[in-house]
Parts: sequence; structure tokens; C-alpha cells
Amino acid sequence: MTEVTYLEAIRQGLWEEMERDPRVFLLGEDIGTLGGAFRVTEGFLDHFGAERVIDTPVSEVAIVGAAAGAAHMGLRPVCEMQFIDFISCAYSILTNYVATARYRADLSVPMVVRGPCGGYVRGGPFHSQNPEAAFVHTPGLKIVCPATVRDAKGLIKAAIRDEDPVLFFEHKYLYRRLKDDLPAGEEILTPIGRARVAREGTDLAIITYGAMVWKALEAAEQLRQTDGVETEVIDLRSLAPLDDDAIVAAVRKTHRVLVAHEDTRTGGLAGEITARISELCFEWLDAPVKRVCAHDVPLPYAPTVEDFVLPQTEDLVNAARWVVRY
Amino acid sequence: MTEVTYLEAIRQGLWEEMERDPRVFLLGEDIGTLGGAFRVTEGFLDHFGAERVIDTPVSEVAIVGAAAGAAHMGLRPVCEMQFIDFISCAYSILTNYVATARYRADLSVPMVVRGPCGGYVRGGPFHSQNPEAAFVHTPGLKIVCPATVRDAKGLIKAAIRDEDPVLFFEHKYLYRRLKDDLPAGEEILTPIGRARVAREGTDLAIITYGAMVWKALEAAEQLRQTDGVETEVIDLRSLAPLDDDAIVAAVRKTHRVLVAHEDTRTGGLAGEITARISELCFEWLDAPVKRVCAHDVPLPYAPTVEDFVLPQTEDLVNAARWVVRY
Amino acid sequence: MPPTDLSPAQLLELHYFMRLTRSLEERLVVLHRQGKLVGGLFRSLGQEADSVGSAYALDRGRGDILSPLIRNLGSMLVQGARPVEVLRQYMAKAESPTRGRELNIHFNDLERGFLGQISHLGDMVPVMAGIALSFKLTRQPRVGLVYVGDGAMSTGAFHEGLNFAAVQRLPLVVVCENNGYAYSTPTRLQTAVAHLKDKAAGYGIPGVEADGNDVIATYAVTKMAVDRARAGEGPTLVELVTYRRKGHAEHDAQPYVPAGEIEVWAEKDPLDRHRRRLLAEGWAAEAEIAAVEARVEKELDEAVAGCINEPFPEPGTALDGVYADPPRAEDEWYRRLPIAQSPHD
Amino acid sequence: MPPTDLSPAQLLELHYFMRLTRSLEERLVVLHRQGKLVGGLFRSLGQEADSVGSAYALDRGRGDILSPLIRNLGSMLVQGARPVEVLRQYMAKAESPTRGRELNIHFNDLERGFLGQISHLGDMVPVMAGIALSFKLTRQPRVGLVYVGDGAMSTGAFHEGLNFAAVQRLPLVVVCENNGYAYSTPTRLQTAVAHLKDKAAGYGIPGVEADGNDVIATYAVTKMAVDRARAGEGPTLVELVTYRRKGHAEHDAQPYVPAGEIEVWAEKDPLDRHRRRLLAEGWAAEAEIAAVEARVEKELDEAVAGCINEPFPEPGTALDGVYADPPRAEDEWYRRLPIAQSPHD
Ligand SMILES: Cc1ncc(C[n+]2csc(CCOP(=O)(O)OP(=O)(O)O)c2C)c(N)n1
Ligand SMILES: Cc1ncc(C[n+]2csc(CCOP(=O)(O)OP(=O)(O)O)c2C)c(N)n1
Ligand SMILES: [Mg+2]
Ligand SMILES: [Mg+2]
Repeated sequence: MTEVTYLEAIRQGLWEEMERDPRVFLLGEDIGTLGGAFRVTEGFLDHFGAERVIDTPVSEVAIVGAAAGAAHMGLRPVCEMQFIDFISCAYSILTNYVATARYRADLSVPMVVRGPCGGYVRGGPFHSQNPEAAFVHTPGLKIVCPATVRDAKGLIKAAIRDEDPVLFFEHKYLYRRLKDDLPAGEEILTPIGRARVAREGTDLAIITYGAMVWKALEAAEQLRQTDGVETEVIDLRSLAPLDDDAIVAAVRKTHRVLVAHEDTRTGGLAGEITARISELCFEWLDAPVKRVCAHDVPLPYAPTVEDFVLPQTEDLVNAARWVVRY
Repeated sequence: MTEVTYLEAIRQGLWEEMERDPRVFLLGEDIGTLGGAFRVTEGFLDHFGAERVIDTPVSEVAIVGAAAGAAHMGLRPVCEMQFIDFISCAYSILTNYVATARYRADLSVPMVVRGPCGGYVRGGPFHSQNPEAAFVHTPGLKIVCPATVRDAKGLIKAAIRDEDPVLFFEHKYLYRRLKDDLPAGEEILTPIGRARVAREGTDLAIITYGAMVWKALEAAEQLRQTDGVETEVIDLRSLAPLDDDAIVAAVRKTHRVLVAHEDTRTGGLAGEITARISELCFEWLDAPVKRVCAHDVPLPYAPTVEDFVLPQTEDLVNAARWVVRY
Repeated sequence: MPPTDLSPAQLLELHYFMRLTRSLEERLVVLHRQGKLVGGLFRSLGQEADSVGSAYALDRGRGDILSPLIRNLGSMLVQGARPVEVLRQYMAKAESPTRGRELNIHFNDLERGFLGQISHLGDMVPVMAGIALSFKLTRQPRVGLVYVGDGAMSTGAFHEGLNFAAVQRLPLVVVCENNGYAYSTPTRLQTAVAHLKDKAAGYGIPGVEADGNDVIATYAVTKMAVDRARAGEGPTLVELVTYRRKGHAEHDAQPYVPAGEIEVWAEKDPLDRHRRRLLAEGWAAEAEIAAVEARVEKELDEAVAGCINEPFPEPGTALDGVYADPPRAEDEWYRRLPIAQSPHD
Repeated sequence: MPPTDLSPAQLLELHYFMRLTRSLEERLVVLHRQGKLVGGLFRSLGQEADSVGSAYALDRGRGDILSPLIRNLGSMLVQGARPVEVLRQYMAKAESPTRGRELNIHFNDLERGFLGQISHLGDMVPVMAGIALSFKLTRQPRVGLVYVGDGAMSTGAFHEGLNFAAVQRLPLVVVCENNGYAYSTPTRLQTAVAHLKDKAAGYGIPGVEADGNDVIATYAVTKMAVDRARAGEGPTLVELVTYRRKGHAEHDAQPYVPAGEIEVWAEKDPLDRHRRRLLAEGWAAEAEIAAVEARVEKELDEAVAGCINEPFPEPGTALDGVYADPPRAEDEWYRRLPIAQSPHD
């Protein structure tokens, strides 16, 4: 067992897959000599060479498009977006070309697009985004968001091995703050499409993902201590496909649900989850499903306003109390 | 009163605004000499001249970006996307630059992006899209989807007069199929943000928008005739902002709701509406809110498969029966 | 002596492919008028030489791959696409290569060497750059070729894809069909350059130009670019100057075209030209050419007969194959109604 | 005689703006080390001449507008941005031009003639094309200028925006700062062209180049482009060759830079050069220069003192101004808790 950071876990996962499978290669801006803006691929260029670690021009469409073409030919490209905010530049080619390729043309596109997402880091409106909603809406893409060190490794490896395109959103707040022991010898693979019960509880479930899992766990602890309320926390891990069984199980167990995410509310993924709950287990609800999300504004960067806009642990506690008392 | 098509209503709205306000100008691909792929701007070039009706290169980012810049300077550009499917190319500049401009930099961006959306026309995966979900998720944009001839005119005029960027999605299935009498002298303006009760009913509400309004009305008529069920149909008209009051009023009145749209289900707008209902009027529900949307696949083009994938009147009838009997 | 490395048999085969392209489109016109097609019909009348000649410069045996745009039917036929596949696509048949999912010539077979386009112009450039990248990374002496129109070159995707290919010196040939228009938009409203090949300078790659209505010239200029790519010297931008004699699609009556322009170009018809040359140079006899033309019509008779009565796809097939896993999308709940039990069970 | 139309006073003013840029950044470095800044710090050390000289070529009186990128602080100062605004931005103060919403030099004042960038590289090119379009449509003799880096030129947005501007012959100047790197990526991995100005050919516009470390040269070359634009002759691509002597941001220790490279460029420091020249040519006396430099420091002392203790914005201001109407975004329900009544009421 060695303690590694969330970032190091991603690094290890990439490294192991590149060692295992010569078809895997990386492309992105500044991933080679620099090792990436956050150093996720530090040392890769020296070890794997410039053909497998390609420093590209500032061209997200080219990165994604070239990855798709290479993937058709049997390679396994992993693209880095320097910040996930720039994936928007490749929105069209991802949703129109990549996502539809298998369906419309029987083309395989086993590729991964990964990059740092998320706020709480004073990054402002263009270095803090959570772009999952638009992509979850796109049939043909898979999306994963690891919350733990273990899943950071397990999901990047599973994503690379998947036959379909996977977007891998890694939370930059967790990069170096989150540490955990990972067994040295074990091959860690997290199945895509399966949620995780991050904490067991009976009075209320908080369904969430990404860095918000940790806020939910904090809230759960506080609720136990101050209110005697037992909160179940579901870490979705995979946003597409969603794990309906895990969602339904949590609702049946607790009858009261908060759906939480860091992304803005309107049109965000929490609406989808709420609708699924309504459709799949309305009868099991003792209270309305309520959402705890960011306010519907671009994310401002001054600490006071960023903290106001993004949901905080205390907001989850407040909201949980409301739902439990309902 | 003269009978005009939905397409002609948009044309009239554009024409009147250009006559009224010299700041209004158009830019897009083939909108000049050709008058647009669907002839919405036929005759505009001759009347208003090449400076106010600009044929652009095939460059959606340039179209939207240039419109934004011109809008900052006090002009009122209206961009045409030849098919709304190509708005994806401008996704980044729309969501990052245009949508945030007022918030981050106090910049006004009074511009409209309009274009033909929607299926049922054998257009295949790239000429049938309904791109609203990703944009409804973007604070700073307004989105309207007229279902009627009157609103086609009233909303394009309101969109042009709005101080903020408005996406105007016009349904190509309705272009020439839908006709209605419009009063000649009257100035038609439909307020953005306000839904319309398209049909009154007490047993069930179908909340929808765009071309699906007409399927809902057909379904409602069938349900009355065969089941004696009275269906209320809400035509949202404006998707951002959503008219929460109208949604809540329909739920309070009918206690049973279908949310329907032509776009695919997962991550679509119906999830958002379902969540709002859950949050705002859970107590008034006698049945789970259910969604009637397209299947989660890219839209295929052969008639059999397109019809299967898209929701049909009969699907609404079936679904309504389920909800009513619940 | 032919002006290139092409044998008389190959020069005749060029005629075959051009004739096949044109006749296939003519069949489609008839089927379109009969209401048998689903969706629009896109013609390449007058541009057959540029598609056929350029594709012919690829080496199918070595696994070269091209990606056509809407007016490059001819290039697909050269790569082995069969007329019946095209007919099925246009008629949205269950047996069509995309099983009725995608339109017209939007289909592919990487084995035969063609990748299907999507509608969004420009995207195929970075994708083909990726295919060329795979050739480079796996050290295969294969070449990729991607078509762009005068219009498609204005897209950001074109720019990013070609720039990337140039920096990486990928074995990619970019063939730009300058046919005077993008839908109704004349080239002077599309770009301020005098020649589209001038755009090569912005990528640090060579730009070359040829008469797109001369099939031998299009072959020859593309062949140079293909050889260059195969030799590891990177991309070339090849401009083929031609003219779109029909509307953007069949429904387009070309009101925006100045009077007389089409007629001028009809004079330069690439099939007529090549046919005359075959005869004049003695590369083929009238009877041989006639036999090729007869063969085209026979093949097309068979192709039409072979698929005209085929059914549309079964509705339920629409849910297959969005992902490898899960293999089938969820059937929406409302389609599984009426359900027998009460919803409360 | 100065080699341009600039008077000695103006030549001294160029020194003032360069010195102001550098000293302001030096103040920011100190504040950064003191933990007073929010977010990263981006330097333009060694590039002050290109920003200042090019912006100086605009006519503020006529309402010319520019759009800077991250390393064009100098250009904003020329257009009238005040150091205290920059300091407030970097410290995310409530009184900052964006009220703590956007980072560093991402702010604007169209009256003074600068438009704030967003992070997404390339987008400002089409937006500035739109501003230039408004000048053309309203027949105002104004000019727009947009900065791009060697990296930003690889974006699709750059291509689409510049192509559109060229076709429309808009009064737009595109200044490309070739500073050798995009973050860690050297220009040879960014493009295959030898000179970035070569990219002009792909748009049918002139491309010109100047020594970016010679403030007079950058002024002169940009002035020509500005005059051309104002005369209705369309865009020019101006390449200014310079070098980024600091990392991409303060946290970047530039491990990717070959040894000795920075030192070579330090020799060519634009401030030293201009200062020497002012003296050598007799355009300014040592005392005058010293007075300018003292003025800079004094202004900065005041600017820092004037804002250092200001507060961050009030949290609730975060909801204002997403739209003109409604003026305020909804306060999320969970923030309005705990509510007094039972939720059943
Ligand atoms: C990104 C994008 N925008 C708009 C369109 C609509 N469109 C289809 S074909 C076409 C014109 C294409 O012109 P060109 O590239 O010259 O090809 P040609 O039709 O002349 O062969 C346009 C604008 C599109 N397909 N993709
Ligand atoms: C579309 C986009 N992709 C990626 C980035 C991340 N990024 C920020 S600055 C930068 C390098 C910019 O280099 P250049 O344009 O040469 O400007 P310089 O920093 O040298 O002034 C990159 C890649 C971005 N801002 N926008
Ligand atoms: Mg063309
Ligand atoms: Mg640079």
C-alpha cells in the first residue's frame, strides 16, 4: 500500500494502460515536455516517446477529430483538454461525429477525452466549468466523474479499455488534496455505469458525484452529530450511463432524496435524476426530490462570490433538514 | 386578416423589425441572393441591400462572433443557422462569450440566432436536431420555440427587441404546413418567458413546446373522443426563462402531467421541467410526472425508424391513459 | 503516349468511373422524380473528373483511405463502393450500408478505403488527419485523402485539422474542389484569396492546382501529392478547378447563377472531353468505349432491380448499436404500453 | 529625426507606457508573493514593446478599439486602462471593473477602446471582426485591432474570424505576437510555417513583420496596417517577433526552455533598447526619462495604496446581471433556509 493523490492515481492508470497496450497514446496541449498544465503526464514523454505523447497545437477540434480517426484504425487515443472548459470548442465534433459514429456508420471510436473540471479554486468562469450536462444529453457518449483516488485510477483504466468514447472529468480541487492508499499489485478497474454507496444511511439519500461527494459526506457526518439523521450518500461515478438501480435502491431505502451537483441547476443533470426518480419510484417518495446545485450564473471568481454561487456543505445540511422534516 | 404560413410569419416579423429599426441586420449562409435554404429571407437582399443582409462564408463561429461584436456596438444582428444543427459549431462562443458577456463584463449582446430545427422530415441525424437542452443549461441565453403562426411572428419580433441574446428555434416541419390568419394592422409581440394554454383541460396536462404542441392537441382531441378525458395542453413557447407559474398552474389544476418533447429523453428539457414540478408542487401530484420524448439515439432517417424514434400522437395518447389511470 | 503513368486500360477505366458516376446520378434523378428517394439528391454533374481522377491516384491495394464530401460520389465508386449501396442509401432501405440511418452517400467501408462524412462541413479534415496519424504511428505506408469544397475551407475544423496534419507531417492529401459555389455563395464571398491553393501557404505546405475537368490532370496532380505523402513529406493542398452545373441539391433551381455561366462550363464537360481524347489519342476505340458505357447501364439496371423493392428497416432496429455496450438503447416506456397490470403493482 | 511621425514627446510616452507595464507587473509579483492576488499572474516581461507600440498606432480620439490577450496589458494601458483597475482585478476586489467576476486583465471599456477577452483563445477574432463590421456598416472611420498569439492562431475561431473579416474587407488589424511559445509548446510544434505572417496569404490579405522588441518598429508597422484599415482596404496580419521571458504564468518555471535562450533575449530587452535610443538620438534627456520613471512608480504607489484594503464583493452581488431582464438570478432555495413555516403550508 502506498498513499497516492487523486492526480497520481490518474497518472498511474494512464501509465499502466500505456505499458499494457501499445495502441494507447496521448495527445493534447503541453502534455509532453511540460507534462500537462497539472503534470498528470509528467515523465510520459521521456518514457513513451514523442509518438505516443503528442504535443498538439491549440486546436481542440483537431485533437478530438484526430483521436477519432486514429481510434477508427484500432488505436486507443487519450486526449487531454488543458482545462475541461475548452472541451466546448470540440462540442460539435464530439456530439455530431464521435458520438454518432457507431450508430450511423458502424465505426468504433474507442477514445477518451479527459481534463480538469470543477470549481472551488478561484478559477473564474472559464477554468471551473462542469460540462457534463450537454454531453450526458448526447446518446453515444459515456461520461465518468471519479470522486475517489481509487476510482480515479479504476475509471481511467476502464475508460481506456471501453469500446466507446468516454469523457473523463477529473476534479481539479481533488487533484492534490485527496490522498488514499492504493494496493501496489492489484489491477484496479472500476466498471463504468455503476454507482457506489459512499455512506450508508436510512433517513435521507444525497445522490451526487465528483467533488460534491466529499461535501455530502461532510454534511452526512454533521447531520448525524447534530440531528441524529442518517444520510446515505450515493457517488454516481458514471453519469452516462446512469445507474438507475442504485438510484432506485437509495430512494426505496430512504424515501427522501437530495440530488446535488456543483454545476448550475437549470438544465443540469440533477433534473434528469429527479425525473428518473419520479418515473421509477414515485411511490417510494415521502418528500419532494430537491436539488442542491450552483446558482444559475456564470461562475465568478472572487472568493466571496464563488463561494456564494457554489453549493457548500452547510447548504446540503440545511437542505437535508428541510427534506427530512417535510 | 390574411392567411400566412409559419414561415411567412417569421419573414414578416424580420421584415417589420428591419423596417422599424435600422440597427437590425442579418447575417448567415446563403441568406442573400438565395433568400436562405428555406427562403425565410427571400427578397430581403433586394430591399435592404447587401450591408444589412450579409451572405457569409461557411463559418458559424464567425457569424455568431461577428454578431456579438456588432451587438456590443449597438447594432441588432440576427444570425441564421442554415440548419440549427450547425449551431453546435458555435457552441463554445455562444456559451462562453455571448452568454456570459453581460455578467462578466457588463456588455450588452442584443442578438438573435435563429434557424430551422426539428424532425419528422426525413432529415437524418444532422438536419433534424433539437439543440435546446445544452443552451437552456447556459445562464445568459434566452431560448424561444414558437408553435403557432402568431407566436412565430410575435417571438421573432420580441427576440430582436430583447436586450439579451435570444436563440430562436423554428420548426421546419411547421414552415409551410402551418397556416393561420394574422391581423394585418396589428403589431404582434409575444412576451418572452410566458407560456400559453393551448387547450384547457382538467384531467391531465401535457406540457410541451414546438411542433409537439400539435401532436399534444391531436392527442387531447382523441382522448376526449375515445376516453372522455379532458387534457390541458401547455405550449411553453419560451424555454429560457421557463414560465414556472404556468407550469405550476397546470399541475394544480390537473394533478397529472406528461412532459413531452421531440428531443431525446436523457438530459433533455423534460427532466428539468419534471424537477421543477417536484420542487414547486409535489403535493399537487396524483401521479408521477412522466416524460414522452424521443428515444435516446441519434435520429435515423428512414421513415420507419425515424417514426419509431420520435414521439407520435399515439404515444402521447397511450402515455396519457397510463397517467390518468394511475 | 499518355501524359502520365496510366495505361490505356486505366484511361478507359477512368471513363468507366466517370460514366458510372453520371449514370448513377441520372438513375437517382429518375427515382427522385418517381418519389422513391428519401431526402434530397445531390449531383456532381460536371465534376466527375475531379472526384474520379483524384481518387484514382490512391493505391487501394496498399489500403489508402479517402473521405468524400457530398459531391464526391465518383471517388467512392473508385474505391469500390457499389451502385446498389448508393441506391439503397438514397432509398433508405433496410439493407443499405447504414441500415436507413444516414443519408445518401454518407456511408463507409474502411476496408475498401472510404470513410463516411457527416454533414457538418470541415470535421472530416481532422478525422482524416487522425487516420493519417495512425498510418504514421504504426509505420504503414498508407495515405489518407480528404475532400473539401470552397465552402468547407472556411470552417474552423478545416483549419485546425490541416494545421495539425502539417505540423505532424502526416500522409494526408487535401483535395479542394473549387466548383465556384457553396450552395448559392460564390467563391468571392467565401474567401478573399485568388486561388484556393493559396491557402496552403498558411500551413507551410505546398499548394498545387489543376483543371478539375480534365481527369488525367486531376489524376496526375493528386498522384504527386499522394507520392509525397507516402514518402513522409507531409500534406499537400490540391485545388481542382471545376464547376457545379446543377443546383446545390435537386430542389435548387440556381436562381443566383448568372445567365450563360452553366453553358460555358457545359462546353468543358469532363466526360465529353475525356471521351474525345481517348479516341483522338487512340487510347481506346469507339467500340471499346461503347462497351464500357453499355456495361455501366447494365450494371445500373441490375443494381436498381436488385434493391428497388426492398423494404425500409424494421422500426425496432432503430434502438441497436448506439454503444457496443449496452448494445441496445432503452425502449421508451410509452411504447411498451398499454401495460396489462395496474401501474401500482 | 525620429523614423516615424512620432514626436519626441510621444517617443517618451512610449517609454512611459512600457515602464508602466513592467512596473505594474512587478508590483503584481510582490502582491502575488504576499498572497494578495486571487488566481494566477501572467507576465509580459520582454514583450512590452509589442503591446505598447502596436496599441499606440490606434487613434483613441477616433474611437478605435482593441482586444488584448493575456500578455497585452501594455496595450490596455495605452488605451487608458488604469493601474488601479488592473490591481483590483487581480485582487478580485468589489470595486474592480468586473466586480470580482472575471480574472486579471479580462475587463473592458468600449468607451476608452478596449474589449475584454475571454479565456477561450481565438474567439476575440470574430468578435472584433463584428466590431469592425459595425464601424463599416455605420460608416465610422474607426479601426479594430485584435491580438493573437502563435498559439491562438491555431484555433478554428481565429480562422473563421479572419476569413470573414478579409472577405468583408473590414477595418481590422490582427496583431500576432510571436513570442516563441504557447505555454510550453514551441512555435515549430504549433505551425509548419516559417513566419507567422505567412498565414496572411490564406486570407488574401497582406502579412507584415517587425521586430517586436523595437517599440518604434512595432508602432510603425501597425500604423501602416491601421491606416490601411481606416482607408477601407481591409485587414492586415502584423507579426511582431518577440520572446516570452517569463513562464506562461508565475507558477511556470519554464523547464522546457533551452538553457541560455532567455539570456539571449534579455539582451534585447525592449525597455533598455528604447531608453538607450531616446538618449542616443537625443529625443529625451536622462532627467526626463528619470522623471517619467519616477512618475510611474508614484502612480503605482498610489494605485496600490488606493485599493489594497478594499473588500471582496458582497456575496449576494453574484446574482445580479446575468440578463437585463430579469435583472437578478434566483436565489437557490437552500440559501433561503431555514424557513419559518412548515413546508406543507
Ligand atoms: C458546418 C456547416 N455549416 C453549414 C452547412 C450547410 N451546408 C451544406 S453544403 C453547404 C455548402 C458547401 O459548399 P462547398 O464546401 O463549396 O461544397 P459543394 O457543395 O460546392 O460541393 C452548406 C453551407 C454544413 N453542412 N455544415
Ligand atoms: C481554446 C483554448 N484552448 C486552450 C487554452 C489554454 N491555454 C491558455 S494560454 C495557452 C497558450 C497560448 O499561447 P499563445 O497564443 O502563443 O499566447 P502567449 O501565452 O504566448 O501570449 C493555452 C493553450 C485556451 N485558453 N483556449
Ligand atoms: Mg463549392
Ligand atoms: Mg505565444
